[in-house]
Amino acid sequence: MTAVVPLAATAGLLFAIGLYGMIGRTGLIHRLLGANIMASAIFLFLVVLSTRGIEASADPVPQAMVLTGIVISVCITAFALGLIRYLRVMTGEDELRRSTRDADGQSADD
Amino acid sequence: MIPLSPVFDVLLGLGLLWLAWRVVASRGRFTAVVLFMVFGLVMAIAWARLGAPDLALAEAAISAGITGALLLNACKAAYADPGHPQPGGPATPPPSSARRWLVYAICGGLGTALAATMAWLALGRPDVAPELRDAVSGHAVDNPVTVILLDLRGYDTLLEMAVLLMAFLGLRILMGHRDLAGLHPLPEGVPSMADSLVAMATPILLITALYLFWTGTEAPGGAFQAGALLGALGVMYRLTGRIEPLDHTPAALRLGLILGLGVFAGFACLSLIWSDWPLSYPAMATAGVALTIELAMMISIAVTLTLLFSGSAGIRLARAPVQGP
Amino acid sequence: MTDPPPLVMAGHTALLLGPLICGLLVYLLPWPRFRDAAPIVLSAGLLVVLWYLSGEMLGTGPVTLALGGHFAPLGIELHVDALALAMLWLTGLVGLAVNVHITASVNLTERFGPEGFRILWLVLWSALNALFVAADLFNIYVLLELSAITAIALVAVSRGPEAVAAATRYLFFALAGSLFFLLGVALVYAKTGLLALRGLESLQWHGPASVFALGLMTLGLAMKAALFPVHAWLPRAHAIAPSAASALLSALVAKAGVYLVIRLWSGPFDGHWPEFLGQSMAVLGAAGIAYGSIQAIRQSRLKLVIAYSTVAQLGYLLLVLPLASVLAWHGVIYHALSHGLAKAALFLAAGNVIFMVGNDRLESLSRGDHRLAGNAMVMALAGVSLAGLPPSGGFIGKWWLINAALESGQWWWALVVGGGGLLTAAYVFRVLRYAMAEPHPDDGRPDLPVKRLPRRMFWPPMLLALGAIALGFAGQWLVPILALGRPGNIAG
Amino acid sequence: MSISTVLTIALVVAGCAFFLAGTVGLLRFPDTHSRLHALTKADNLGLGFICAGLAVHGGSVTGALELAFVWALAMMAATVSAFLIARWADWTSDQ
Repeated sequence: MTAVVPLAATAGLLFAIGLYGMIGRTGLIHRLLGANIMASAIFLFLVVLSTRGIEASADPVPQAMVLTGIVISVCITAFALGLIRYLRVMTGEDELRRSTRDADGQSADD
Repeated sequence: MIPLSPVFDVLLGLGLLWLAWRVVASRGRFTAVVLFMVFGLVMAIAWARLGAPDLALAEAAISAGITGALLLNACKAAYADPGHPQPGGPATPPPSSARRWLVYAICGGLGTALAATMAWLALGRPDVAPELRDAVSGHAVDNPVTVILLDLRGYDTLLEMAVLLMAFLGLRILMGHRDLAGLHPLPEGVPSMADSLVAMATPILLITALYLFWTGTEAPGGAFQAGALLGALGVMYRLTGRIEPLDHTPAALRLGLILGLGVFAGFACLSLIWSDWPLSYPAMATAGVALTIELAMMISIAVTLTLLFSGSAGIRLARAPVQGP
Repeated sequence: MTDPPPLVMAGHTALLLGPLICGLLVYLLPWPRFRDAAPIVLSAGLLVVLWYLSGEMLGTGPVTLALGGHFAPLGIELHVDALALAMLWLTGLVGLAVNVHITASVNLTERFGPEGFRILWLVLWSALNALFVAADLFNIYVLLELSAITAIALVAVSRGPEAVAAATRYLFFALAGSLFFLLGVALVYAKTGLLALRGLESLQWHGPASVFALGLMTLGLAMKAALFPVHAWLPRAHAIAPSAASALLSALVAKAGVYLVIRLWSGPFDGHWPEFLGQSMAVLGAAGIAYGSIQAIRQSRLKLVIAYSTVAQLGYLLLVLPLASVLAWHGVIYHALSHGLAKAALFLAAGNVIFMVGNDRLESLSRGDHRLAGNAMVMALAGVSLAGLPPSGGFIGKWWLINAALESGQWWWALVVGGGGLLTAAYVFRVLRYAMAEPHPDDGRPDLPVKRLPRRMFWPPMLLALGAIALGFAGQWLVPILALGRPGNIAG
Repeated sequence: MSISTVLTIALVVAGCAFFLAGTVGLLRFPDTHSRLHALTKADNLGLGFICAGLAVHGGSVTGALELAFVWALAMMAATVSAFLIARWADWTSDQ
């Protein structure tokens, strides 16, 4: 299929763009979106792979991997958003401080 | 195939790249989130183009829809949450130019290498194992993706249900915090039009979800798509105030949350009775057992997604239903 | 392929799903007695199961199992060999200790019911057991996500800004790590059409794509395991988590990442990587040993010392890649076991210190109260094993590693192991010096009471530390088990 | 080229023209209300034309009914979301 090569190359570049969002930005929402773009890029590549499988129908294994992966990435995103929101309420910050100071908080044992 | 299609594919790829770049490079959170939802929809078009319409549906519903709703909710919460003192001075110094160039170099290099490798690998054709083809085509369940998800790689699906449950329980830890504003309905009560839309959409969504669930055994569809639709219905109910948040999780909700995982894990153990292996289906009743597990998973997915969006420990139907105009 | 006896399969099912189902029951039926007792009964039962499985494996050798009876390339396989068995034992022992410890130590009833903590940890336990026997790349990815999300939630259990910041940092590292891993899996599937490790082992597919995929997966796993250059999240996360959770995270979760690196490099990717890559991985390990130890010496809080020590101790495990001999293999398994026991004991003991005096600053250890003395004893025993002093499991592991390095002529790794031991001894004795110090005359204030420690909190770390020491006497006895299912590249 | 193909092309091109007009309006108009005005009307018509074109192209009655259903659902959703956006715009301008 003609769609295979351009979309596979797109997947590779998309992963890099997502990685830029994840390590090049400081805002946590942007970093999370970058991670989601990375995941989408991998899924796009897997969908591309599924087109070349069994002649008559698509290769079902990558498709099943994509379905599983989508649900997992939604779960992680939901959890991450909760953490980000809680962090903002507690510290008023939308990013992680790059401080070298050691954490001096207490853990929950006491 | 129409000769124009390579041009279309290249344009689609370029569009995806441009959207992704806009998402990560945009300044505001809200802009980035909206662009990300558009990105998800264009991605769904690309998947449909690649001959995977059911994946495209799942991407549009679960990834663009539910993730988008969660992200928008988080953006909105940024305004609603109480007191966020601006830290004195910038939290992190703007990255030095050396660091910025390092990031550009890493991403550029990795992107080039990946694009070349992926394009090259996608052209190759490894043999699909003949055993796999036989197992999929001779299975009691007709839809190949459902065969993989429920039987051949059912263990992954079981663990995926565990991830879903853990995401909620992880959030549940944070929910005790009193200052977190829940998801408030719109400021001055519920708009009547949205409410009537929900009333109208309820039967349509229910029927569609049941159809997707039922058809999953032979055609694209299944527990995840159906559960996501029901979850979307829950989100709409929550937005229009038909569902109220609770600060605890009632037993029935707890049961609903763990139902999918519990039924699947229980089945895995029970199957040791009729076979030597866990997770193997009884020869006589494969389709029936698969349908039962899918039903349990659909309920759990719907409940969990609604709770994840609601951002509360529990929910209940509102005592006094909102009246129409 | 011959089917294993049904009881073996049932035993493995219990290991994989037992904790998970127990967690679901505890979540559904949160009666205090039930939720405290069920996990303890379960962990005792699982130890019996492990005993049985180990005996069976001595007779049959490593076993390959398939869920649903679908062997590769159809379905998901499990593979159990000596390394996996050792990690299962470690998980079982630490799990029992933690289950007993949390009946007294984690008290979160106000906002977040203890059943929530239990189910998080019990599902994490299932995920760890499953990771150690996993033999399918995509299955490993799902398990990595499951263990990461539960581990992060366990860090977030200690509320407060520091905990949430640490959990968020952990989350982003874990997210990037699992995405890199998944990307590597996708490349492997694109090239070979296979996901099962056993299929990949028997396939000839050397080439740049395989090294690229291996690099991506290793990077991802390194982020999960906090190997040296990408370790930034670990010390804060492990120091801020409730101590029972820290014990699990340090002794098991971080180690699972290194475990998978070793699995991949010596299993399906054996022979794909040039020699210098193995050496450079070990160099990173050595850098981690140096960095983690020096940081541990500089910390002023007990839990941070122990957390940085984890960054250091994980580095030893990578030495097996260039050494690749029987002795090195045994040494690494032994090191993993004894480090896990000692580290769990140390974190639980640190939790006891916090329980008794209210904080874990090193100065607080010199309170001169006899109630702290027993706890200091636990730390001393665990520290002896950590530093590799005889007689202890840590000593045997390091001894074997040094001998392996000398045998293969790579004497510089022997120096790394020895030097790392000295640095470890430095931070262990620094902690003990505080614990043994005469209290400063101004510090023995009677208005700072030391709480009495329940026996349920004292004995679990004590027994773990004693176990780490006892491993030192069991070396010859365990060798036949350790020899089961060595990977092919390790000469017999 | 058959008559149905010509009809399909004509209808789809007309639909695209409406979409184009709606998008230009979205980009060029000054405030929320006029943008909504441009967008909803033009897009609903455009979608209608495209659905009609596809129905002619498909040539079956059930297909045409399904497309009509799609159009109706999209219009309902568009109506309500336009209303909500307009109300939100009013609410924020009042603040």
